[in-house]
Amino acid sequence: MIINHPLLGPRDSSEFVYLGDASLINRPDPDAEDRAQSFYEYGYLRINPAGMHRELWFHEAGDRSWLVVTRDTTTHEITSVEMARDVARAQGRSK
Amino acid sequence: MRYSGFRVIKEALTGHKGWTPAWRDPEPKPQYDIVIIGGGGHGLATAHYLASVYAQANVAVLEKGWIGGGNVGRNTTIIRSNYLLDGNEPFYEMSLKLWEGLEQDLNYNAMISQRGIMNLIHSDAQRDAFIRRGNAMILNGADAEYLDLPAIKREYPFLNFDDARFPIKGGLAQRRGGTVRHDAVAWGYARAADGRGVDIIQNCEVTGFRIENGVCKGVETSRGFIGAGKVGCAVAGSSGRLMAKADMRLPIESHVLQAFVSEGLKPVLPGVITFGAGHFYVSQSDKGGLVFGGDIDGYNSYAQRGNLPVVEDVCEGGMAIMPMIGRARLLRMWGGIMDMSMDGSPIIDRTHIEGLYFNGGWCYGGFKATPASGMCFAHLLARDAPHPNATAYRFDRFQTGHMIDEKGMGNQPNLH
Amino acid sequence: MHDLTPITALGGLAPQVDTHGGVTCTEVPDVALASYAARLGQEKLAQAALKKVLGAAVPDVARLVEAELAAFWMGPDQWMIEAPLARHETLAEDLANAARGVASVTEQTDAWTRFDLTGDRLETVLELLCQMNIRAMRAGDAHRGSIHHLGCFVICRGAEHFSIYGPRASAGSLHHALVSEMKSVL
Amino acid sequence: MTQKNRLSGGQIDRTKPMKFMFDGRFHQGYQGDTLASALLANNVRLMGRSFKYHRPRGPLTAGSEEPNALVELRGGARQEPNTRATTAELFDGLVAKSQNRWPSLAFDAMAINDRLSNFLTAGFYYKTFMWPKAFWEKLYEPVIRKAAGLGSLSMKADPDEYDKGFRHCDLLIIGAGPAGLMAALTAGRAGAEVILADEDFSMGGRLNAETFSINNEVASDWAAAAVAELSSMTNVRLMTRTTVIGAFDHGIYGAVERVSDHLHTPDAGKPRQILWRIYTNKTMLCAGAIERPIAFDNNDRPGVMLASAMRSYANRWAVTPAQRVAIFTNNDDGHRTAMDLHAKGVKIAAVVDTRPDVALSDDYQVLRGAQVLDTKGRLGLTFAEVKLADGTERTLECGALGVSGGWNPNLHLTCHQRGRPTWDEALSAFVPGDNLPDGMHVAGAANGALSTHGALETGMKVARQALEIEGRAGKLPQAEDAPVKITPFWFVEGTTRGWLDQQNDVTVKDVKLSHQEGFRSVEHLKRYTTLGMATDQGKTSNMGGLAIMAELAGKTIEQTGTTIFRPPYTPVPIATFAGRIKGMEFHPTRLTPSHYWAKEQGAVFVEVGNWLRAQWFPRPGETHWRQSVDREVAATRASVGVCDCTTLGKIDVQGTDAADFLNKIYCNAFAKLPVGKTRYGLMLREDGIAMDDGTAGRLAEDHFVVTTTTANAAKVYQHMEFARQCLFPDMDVQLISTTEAWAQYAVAGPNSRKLLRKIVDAEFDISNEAFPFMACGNITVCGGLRARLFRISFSGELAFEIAVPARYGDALMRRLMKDGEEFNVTPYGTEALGVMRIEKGHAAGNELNGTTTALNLGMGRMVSKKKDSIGSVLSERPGLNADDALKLVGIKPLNKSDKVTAGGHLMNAQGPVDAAHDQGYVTSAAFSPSLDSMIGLAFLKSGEVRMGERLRLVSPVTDLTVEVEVVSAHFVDPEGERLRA
Repeated sequence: MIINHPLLGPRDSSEFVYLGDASLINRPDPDAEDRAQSFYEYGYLRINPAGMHRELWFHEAGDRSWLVVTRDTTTHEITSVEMARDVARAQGRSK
Repeated sequence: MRYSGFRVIKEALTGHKGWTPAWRDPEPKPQYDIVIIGGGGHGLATAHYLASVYAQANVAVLEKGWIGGGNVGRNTTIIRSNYLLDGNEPFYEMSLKLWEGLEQDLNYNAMISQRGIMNLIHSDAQRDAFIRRGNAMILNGADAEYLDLPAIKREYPFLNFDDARFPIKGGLAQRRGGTVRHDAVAWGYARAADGRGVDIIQNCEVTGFRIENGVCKGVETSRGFIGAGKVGCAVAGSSGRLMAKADMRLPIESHVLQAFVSEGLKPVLPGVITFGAGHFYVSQSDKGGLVFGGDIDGYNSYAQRGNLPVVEDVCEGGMAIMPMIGRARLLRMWGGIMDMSMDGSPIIDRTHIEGLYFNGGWCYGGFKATPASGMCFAHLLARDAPHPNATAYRFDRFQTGHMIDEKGMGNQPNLH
Repeated sequence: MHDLTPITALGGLAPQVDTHGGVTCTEVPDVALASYAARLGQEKLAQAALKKVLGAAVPDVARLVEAELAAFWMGPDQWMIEAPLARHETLAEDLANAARGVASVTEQTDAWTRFDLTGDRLETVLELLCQMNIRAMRAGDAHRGSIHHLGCFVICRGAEHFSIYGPRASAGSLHHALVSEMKSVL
Repeated sequence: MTQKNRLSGGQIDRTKPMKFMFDGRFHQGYQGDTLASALLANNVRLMGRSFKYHRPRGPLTAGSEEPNALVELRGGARQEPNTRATTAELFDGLVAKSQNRWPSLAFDAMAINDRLSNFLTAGFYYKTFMWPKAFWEKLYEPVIRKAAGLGSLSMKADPDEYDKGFRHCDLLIIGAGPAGLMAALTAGRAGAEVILADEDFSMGGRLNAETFSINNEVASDWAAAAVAELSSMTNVRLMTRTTVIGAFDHGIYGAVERVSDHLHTPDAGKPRQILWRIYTNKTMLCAGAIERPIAFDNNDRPGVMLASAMRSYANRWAVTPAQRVAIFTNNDDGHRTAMDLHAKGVKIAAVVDTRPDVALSDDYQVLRGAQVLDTKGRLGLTFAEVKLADGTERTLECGALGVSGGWNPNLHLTCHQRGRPTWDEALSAFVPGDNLPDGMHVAGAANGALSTHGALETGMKVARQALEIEGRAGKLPQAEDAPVKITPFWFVEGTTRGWLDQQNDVTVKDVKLSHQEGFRSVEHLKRYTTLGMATDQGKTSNMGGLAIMAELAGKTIEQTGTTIFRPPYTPVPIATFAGRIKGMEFHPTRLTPSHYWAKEQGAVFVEVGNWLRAQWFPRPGETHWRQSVDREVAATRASVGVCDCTTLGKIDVQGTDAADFLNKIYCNAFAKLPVGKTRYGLMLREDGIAMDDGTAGRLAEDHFVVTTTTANAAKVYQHMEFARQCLFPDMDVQLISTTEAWAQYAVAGPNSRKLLRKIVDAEFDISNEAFPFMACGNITVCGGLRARLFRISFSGELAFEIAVPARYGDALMRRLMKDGEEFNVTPYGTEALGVMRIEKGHAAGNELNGTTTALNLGMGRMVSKKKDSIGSVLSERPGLNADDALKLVGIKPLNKSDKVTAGGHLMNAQGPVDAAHDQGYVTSAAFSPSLDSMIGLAFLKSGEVRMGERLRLVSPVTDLTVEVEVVSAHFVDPEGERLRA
């Protein structure tokens, strides 16, 4: 596969390491009352869609950026690639 | 119709007029006691054991396409019970014992060939881990044998002992491991179940569940509604897709696992061999093809096809450990959808919806588990209680912290 | 002045040179390296400080700039600085002083081994080594990729001059890969 | 050496005769021949045996779709089983032998199967061989295996080299026939980066096998001229002998270039083959079409071949398979073969055409509305039985029969991403569907344009479309434009043993039987009969099977559907996919800075990840590794030892939030660690399981150096980047690995400070007061070399770790050894390191096995409840905190001489020995010179409250049972006085 890196352009996916669903960015609040449940769901439950999937790839053999790739799991077509750090900030993550 | 050598001769002499279809092609009835979704190995095995062991005759198996078209028809045909953890080992050993009697049970030759499986060891830490595993196998009543280097050289003289980047230090063998003609497993179970009255309904896609105040009443299908007292789902790689119709999120990701076969060759390999320092395992089919594979591609996929990097990775492993296969030609590559669970072990359990049962998350273990999975799922469906050998395969184990993590990779499915 | 004698990444006292079919592969140990990463929120200041030290504009994504010092892009807001080996004792310190807290500097001199390929048929050699589009690379392009499973920087200094930085501990494997592919196609 | 069947003309070089051997007999051919054409020239039709019935076989085709003429090419370690004689280029000294026969090709004992074929129908083996149970492995299977298979491997390591390469282009053109050449000219002239690949050694495709003309010149000359123009373009790369094997995601194509297969052996250093990964924006599939046979009884005899193949042999290789030939066709193309061979003086027995209304010929007789019923000839065709339109039968004498059932567009690659072809009624063939791989276009015969004009026209048109080329199109060369005239005809009525899959011996009868038994989906048909599963993957056989299945099911062929074509297009040597990544190059090798020095010392090395580390340093007189290791341990504990620990991962963590960041990464607290101090840290995965451990030293307020275990360095770095970029994106933290930048040595033992005092420059005070346990800092050594010093200990002794730039590591080690002589300084390897850490009860890889928690490791209290850290929440799950949770303990055999095995399980002193009564397992074991006994670390249920208890250590797989006592994991200096000295 080819991942169109936002900074570097098209790169072979073999340069990347796959982690999984981009929901892994949304680490729950560790102080919340329901943290046991929310961390269980965060850690273990997946939508696992047959279709568009937002997922995390690490450019290990490249610039060491984490990317959020939107890819169709039935065709492997990739429709968007974002810097994970920007996505995380946009979703309100900070420190 | 009973199969036998005499039957083959008789038919040959009478123009093969007498052979009848291996299974009927019935119209779905409006209501069954138990409906099983998925005409793969596990679904068909479940139906067979429901009918033959648990006296459930009013059973249907619904298959979206043609039976045996999923992972049971596209795997690398290996059977073994060389597992480490108590949650797994008794289950897989039960499976191996069922394999050993399967052909007589089904009156179908699935070419079960117990020519052994050998896990090669390349480091001291690996040796410690494999000895622990071998002990766990024996303590669970399975067979295991530790081989030192001279023994490996005797049995596998063609391995790379001269310029191996990761020298072979020994191996853990399970002599009762081996291979099976995978398609025959689906056909054999289908034929046997059909013979006991199970309806096997092909080209019947489940489009939804009919759930009324928390109780599953049946399934909507491409051939209309089919009512059921209980619905069992055994759709492996399609688990996520199917259970979403019941609004369930699973501790499972679907990944693509590629497998490969070479051109036919005169006998080369004594059994199954797995390379401990790379991603490569191989056996030779009765037809002579080297059947081999490695790791999953590593990304979520329902496409049933993979890409070059993993093909190369697998062949690199093969050349590293047995360079004599270099001039054998890879004939065909294909992909299956692996239902990779969060700890690498399966789930056979009730769901929170009454009357809806789930069997999945098999990762790489699906084919070898087929008989035990069928038996345990049949037990759960018939008795509403887990089979003694499958008590650990619960949905809630991730919540309670009772993971069954053979590889110690944690909640990252593509590492299991 | 200390009295310890260094060895090259290939284990020699002098750099190794291999020539085959008009292409020369030269081990280049006499480079000092330090990484320079902008502190969060200080990106502009960090670039300004680096610009001063370089005596040129900071290199863009996947680019190399050669001025008083040389620098190539490593990742977002991160660069590798090349200097003559004589400066290796103080390069990181000097850069840190220049940055005054707007950048994090890390000594990298011996984290890497460098091989320079020179000659007129480098494309035919390099296309057997790395996935990147060698044909499209122009002077000043600096890409990170893998060569025979080794993470490397491939830097084009001119049509007939490429530099390859690989992990120092694997210098032998990298060298073997380069030379055997030279022999394979030339 | 006669070449009885050699004709005039052709594209062979008669000035370059070549001698070759087949089954022990010498023959002669010419440069430009294939093995098959050369054998036919020498009147050899019998080249192989079929898979199941061992029927005699000759070539069916003249290309890579060949199912029959498979041989073992070359000998010794280079033996290549199942090589297609139809594509193997002839070279002087070529040696080939037939395969899958015994004792000889002409007399094959296994041909008995053919006599028994009525018993060995499709799937017969599923119905028998079940009794008695034990007989399968012992009797039936070995016999079946021996009979099965085709060629054999040499069982020797492949001596050749292989390469991998990567190329990028705007347009990849697959196939250099008329369509491909025209497309390449169009795109090349427009300046695009073009790669034109063809599996043949000479470009031109069918143009090299036909007699018609283009622009009034011979077609093959036009092709040669086109190739000449293309090779003059710098933006066009021509790749001959290159098969595009697969269409993968996003415009990545696999291609195999056979660099040296046409040579006796590859030149020194040169590869046999190259696996190319081609990255392209657009692709044009111009792979042509493949002719299909017609099934009739005994249509598999040597001499029966595709009419197009017969024509190729005659026109390109100037060879006829026999002096007298016949043709069986259902379309006009079959007549071309008759005309061409007649023109070359070959006697045409007759053209048998199933169509009643075709034109007659003055040159040879045409039997209209006729069919071939059967053939004769034991090892080669002698007669063909023909049924005429009026129902009468006639026998034709012929040594070869050309069969033409029409053409199938070669759409293999259009299906690699699960695209499905669609049915074209006019051609009565499948053509590419609309769901092609992204960026792929199809032109020429592959897309159903079966005339030369159609190929040239679509080649140009599609190239212009694909690349969006503006402006006027160039002039199209003049060429024949014969319409396709075909009446579908798949098999002769009443046929039983009419072969569909000639390699796997699948006949019409087998298809009928599988239908009768309910195997009616095409996939079931394929799997039950093995139709299309041979080495040609059904390129010539699938359509016939589908047609019969359709008829039986009363469906159209389109409704019946097709099986999926999967990569590779033709089989590829496994070695080609591996390239140079094999043997010692399987993984890169990482050498430590002291490697060359250690080698001089005669160290024994061990692979740790990709590193090579010194395992121990044998001394003269030491005959067993234990002697060396025991000595190294004793010497270190008694005085001072040095160990290269460079391999431990080192990550530089800087930034104003570096401390807070480490607080998240480690389960224990780091925020308050003072500058100049080091602390042990335990890292959890988010699931609460221990991931890695190491130390973090604080060099400045905003600067830490984190160490990881050797094995997990890359994984930890990735994990930290994930936390930095995805979880805490606003933390000011910068990370970079410095593992290889520093040569780092552990200097351990009571005299370690004394030794270092001689190395570390005087201005640095390393006394216990100034540089206490867990201190760290920047220093200089040997007169000004920058270095780092950490006072940490893995051995439990007074110890330091000293780091200098890697290039000085070798010199520093030599200096330590020299300056240490007075203390009898001893280098120690990973074994002694392991012994000492076990004696000290330090957890390592065997304990951090991915399933253990801080609690299991006895560090439960380290998991700070005061702060959030990765893994802290899920580590609280009940299953991970059971009352009888496994705890790390030490074990000692009651009998000092007893062995302790890592991997052994612990059982109570009494009671049954089985899984149900498992108490835990031993993770690490070693002989402890300090205790003069083997010792072990183990995870034991409720271990912390079972000190002093006696247990049984059992290891049935290594046949061991010993009595052990549970003790503290800290065997040596439990109070830690030594390391604080």
